[in-house]
Amino acid sequence: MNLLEIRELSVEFPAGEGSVKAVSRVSFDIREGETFGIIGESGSGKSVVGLALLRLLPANARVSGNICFAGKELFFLKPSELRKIRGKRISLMPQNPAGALNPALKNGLQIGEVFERRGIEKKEGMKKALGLMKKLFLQDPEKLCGLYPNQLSGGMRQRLIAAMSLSFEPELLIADEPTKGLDPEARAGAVELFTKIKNEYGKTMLLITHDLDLAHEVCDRIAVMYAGEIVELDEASKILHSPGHPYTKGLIRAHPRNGLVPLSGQSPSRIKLPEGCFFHERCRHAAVECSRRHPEIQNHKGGRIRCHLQFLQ
Amino acid sequence: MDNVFADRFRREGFLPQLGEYGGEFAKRVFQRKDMLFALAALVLFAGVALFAPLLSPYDPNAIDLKNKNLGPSEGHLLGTDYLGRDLLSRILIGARISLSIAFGVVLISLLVGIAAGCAAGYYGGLVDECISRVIDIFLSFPGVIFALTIMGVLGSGIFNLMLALSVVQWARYARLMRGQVLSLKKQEFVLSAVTSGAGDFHIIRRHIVPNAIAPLLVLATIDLGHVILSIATLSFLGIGLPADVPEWGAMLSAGKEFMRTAPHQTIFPGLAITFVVVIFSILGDGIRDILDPHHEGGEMY
Amino acid sequence: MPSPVLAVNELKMSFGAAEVFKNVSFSVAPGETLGLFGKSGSGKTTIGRCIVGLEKPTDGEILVHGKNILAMGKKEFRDLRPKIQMIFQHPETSLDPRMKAFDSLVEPLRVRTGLKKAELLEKAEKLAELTGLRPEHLARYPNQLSGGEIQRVVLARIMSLSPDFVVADEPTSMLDVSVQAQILRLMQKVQRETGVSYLLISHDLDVLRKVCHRIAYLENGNITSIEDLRKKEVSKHARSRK
Amino acid sequence: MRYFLKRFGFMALTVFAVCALTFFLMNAIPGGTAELILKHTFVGLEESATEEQLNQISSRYNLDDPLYIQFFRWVKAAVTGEGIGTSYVFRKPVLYLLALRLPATIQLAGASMAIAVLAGVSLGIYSALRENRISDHILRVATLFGVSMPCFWVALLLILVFSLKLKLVPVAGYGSLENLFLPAAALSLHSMAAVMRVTRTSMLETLGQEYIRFAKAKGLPLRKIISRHALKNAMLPVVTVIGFQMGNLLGGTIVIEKIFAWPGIGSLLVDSISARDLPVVQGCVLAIVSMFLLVNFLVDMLYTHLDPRIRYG
Repeated sequence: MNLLEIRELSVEFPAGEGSVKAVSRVSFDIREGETFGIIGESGSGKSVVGLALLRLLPANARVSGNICFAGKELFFLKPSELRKIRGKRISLMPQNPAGALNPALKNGLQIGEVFERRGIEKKEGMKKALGLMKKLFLQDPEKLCGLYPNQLSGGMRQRLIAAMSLSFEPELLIADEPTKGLDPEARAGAVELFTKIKNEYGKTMLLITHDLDLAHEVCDRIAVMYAGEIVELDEASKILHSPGHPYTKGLIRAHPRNGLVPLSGQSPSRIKLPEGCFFHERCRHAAVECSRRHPEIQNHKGGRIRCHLQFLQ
Repeated sequence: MDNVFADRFRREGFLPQLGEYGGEFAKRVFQRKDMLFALAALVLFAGVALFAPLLSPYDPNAIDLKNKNLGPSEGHLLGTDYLGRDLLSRILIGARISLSIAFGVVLISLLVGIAAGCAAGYYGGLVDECISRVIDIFLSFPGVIFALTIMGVLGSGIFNLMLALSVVQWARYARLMRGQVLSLKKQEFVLSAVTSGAGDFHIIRRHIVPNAIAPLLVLATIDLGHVILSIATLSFLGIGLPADVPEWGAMLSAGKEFMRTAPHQTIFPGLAITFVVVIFSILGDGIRDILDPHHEGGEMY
Repeated sequence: MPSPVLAVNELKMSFGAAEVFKNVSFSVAPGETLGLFGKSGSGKTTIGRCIVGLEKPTDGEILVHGKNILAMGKKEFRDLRPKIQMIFQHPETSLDPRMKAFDSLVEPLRVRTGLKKAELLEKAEKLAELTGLRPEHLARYPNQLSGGEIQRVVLARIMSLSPDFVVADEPTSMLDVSVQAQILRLMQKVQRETGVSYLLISHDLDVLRKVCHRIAYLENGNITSIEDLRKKEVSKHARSRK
Repeated sequence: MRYFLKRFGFMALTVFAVCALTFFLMNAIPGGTAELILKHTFVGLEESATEEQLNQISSRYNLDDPLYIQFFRWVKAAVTGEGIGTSYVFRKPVLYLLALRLPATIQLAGASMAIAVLAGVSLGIYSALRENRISDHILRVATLFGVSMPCFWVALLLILVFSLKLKLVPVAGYGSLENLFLPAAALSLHSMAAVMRVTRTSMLETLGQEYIRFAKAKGLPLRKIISRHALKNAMLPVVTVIGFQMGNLLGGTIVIEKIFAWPGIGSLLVDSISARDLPVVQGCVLAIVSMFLLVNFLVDMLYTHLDPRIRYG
């Protein structure tokens, strides 16, 4: 059963005379109860997908395509209906936990107010919040509630945000770059945290990350994005152990543990994308075909892949 | 509103980057109609100030007691004052005086402020401690009152007025510059200039000042308006310039005695002051918005 | 073992009562890469900055070619400076935003030598070739360059001084995985061609394992061990406590 | 506690430095102080004054001592509470004159500050919430003129309209509420516009923060988001500007008091400067600087109270 279906999602931002194609024709489904990962390097458009899901993009963005959540077309919803979905049925764990907490208010108030709207008594709400915080490895939650956000460490802030996001009891949790800017220890903590959320709550999750280790630990299925497109989509273990697309291969082999083999060149300009395959200039296997025709995404060995070569080989 | 997004997209390379600094800046200026308007008005005003002696229909100091306190008419477009002097001519000449004093004051305070701020921020330690204390003391004194006291000592006159106002203004530039230098000093490109063996003077001249100057220029633009207001205030109190110099504030002060019968003498000079200050406010805000995309300002019209 | 380019003896740093690190000792041979591993806040960046003279340690010795830079006169130190260079963590602030990449690249040469524009161009071309930069990159401002390109410019700029020793402070932690590999491999290539030594500071043990000859572990303000990856065995470094 | 000591120490140092500065500046005026006093004592008979009389005055006021000794004597008297000199013109203790005039200035400045803050903050918030609507545009143009019009001109226009044409309030005078109306309005306009501008900008900036987006995601009603999350943070820059505007207000009182014949310190200062009544100038400067420092001290306290990041840095 698919909880979320995205079809042909494109996002463009006007820039000078042209426009920046941040996301082009992205389609994927998220099944209920699974953890779906989008991995890609900076500028691949992965975060834009997450924001587009909740219609949180800036006003000048030109969005097209369909997003269907639990049978509802998100793009056709009225703002009032959208508000009912945001935060309650789909919640977004923001990229930067430091920015998502109000520096002038105590932590307790900020987590407690989540329950305010649902007609839950303040005391009972706090109890629930405290229980949740304890579950997410936050020690001594009562004391934390009396502190201000800037008195917490980065990892603690992230857990607090996670506790808040989960207390909405959303059907879908979107986590945008949860390990960005964290030091290795906090990163390990985050991996632990997401494994726990996945195992204990069984939530459907969309994990947007550049961190292959995190994706490997937590995700069931992974979509790899490059230059605004999905280039490969498959089971997590298959993608990370036997990738099919040359970009995915390069990305994985560039990881220090897998050999630190550099991928030559860099991602193309998003205003003027190259002819043919967006990756052909960096691809070691590039054939004549690759520089002429843009490949479509196709089924391949149970997954989906966007490459001419799979069929040439 | 969502500058958080804009910032992130810029960083991730979605948005176009600022190109060559000068060209891009000019382009942005021309995209904003409020700044275009202000720029045009400023050019007009500067032109008027430069060619005031040629443009003014009468000698601004020619006394004509037979035609005193006249309202606006064909002969005198803006009327005459209590000594029968042509108001339009006096306002035109007044533009010249106000603008030149204001530019002088801002230039002096800018230079002194940059020097003091650089010294305090770059060298730190005891130098910083001393300069910062002096800055604090100068800033703990309401500006106009300070200038007033100094003018009381020096006596009226254009040079004295410039001196008094510069003494008041420099500390704000120095404080701003110091803050800028302190944050720049920690940036990697300055550190790498240090490790590559460049001297202090080279680093200040090539790296610190060019990168620190933008907010000071914004302040300077807005300050031009403030200084013009201060000049007018002091002259209004009879302390700024000698009585026969046609200055807007002094004209207002003289005109207020005849407010019942000849209100134009108070209205027109005040309008002139407001107009100039509005121009500098728009320009200052506009420059800040263009230079600093994080600051949410928007057009001011 | 050849005489070390750099030797650090019993380096100690404290702010007031708070001790950041003490008993930090290691040495780096010519053409060698020493990794310095530590958690965030362990003071590893401060050690790097002390070595290039951006900060003054509370106590200890930093010997470059056997001479203690902390006991040097201003003049003598200034002459030595080009020999010890640093690459910083954040590419976005590593180049002056108001200077084109070319000007940033040749700035050290301009300051130290009286070379003419044509000679500078020639030098810049060689350095660009060494670091895999294309001429059009040099005509751009830093905000038109990607993080990886900036780190290349920084490396080229540093190599223009032909240093003996480079401190690289997390040079790739802000970069994407694929670019990180490019930059680290480039640094290795430059090392092979010029014989420069590196102190590579990182919190990513995988990276250090891949590119370093030896790794020093900084824990709780002490160097607890130095691992020689060429020997594939860990030799416990004697903790010298007085 | 140490902070307070340091702070008060610095305030004392500033007051001392400012007094020293004015003292030496005023004594640098060409023309001896003795002649000045003489002029005020024998009005119309200055010409007939003899050398002997001059000497007599000099020795009575100890004018023959070096300047620094005179200054030292003044400081000693001020610190021991003996008083801060006697006016040459009014032949009254300066403290007495200040006590007479201070209430009027405090009344005027206080009323103006209250108007500026109340109206400025509420209009600023209103303007921010209606960003880019018609009412916002009108208010922004109004603020632009508000900060650009000289306050004495505004005062004259107000007199012209409300006193001379409409005959609603008296032209000048002191004592009743209707006397306060025009001067307070004229004086507060500039600060009101400045406060409003900052409020609007800072409110908009706060509303763009990630924690506001997260609060929206929590499903809080807009009213609560503004009152609980936005307002406190948005007020920080406003508080700073209020302290800053106090200087502007005090500067403005000089002209406004002059125009409306308001018996405050401002007009006393201007008159004393023209008459070169050194002890009074000194006293006025002392009073104004102390007021300014005190207000800024209060503002800083308020700031610290509002921003937990400073309290628990």
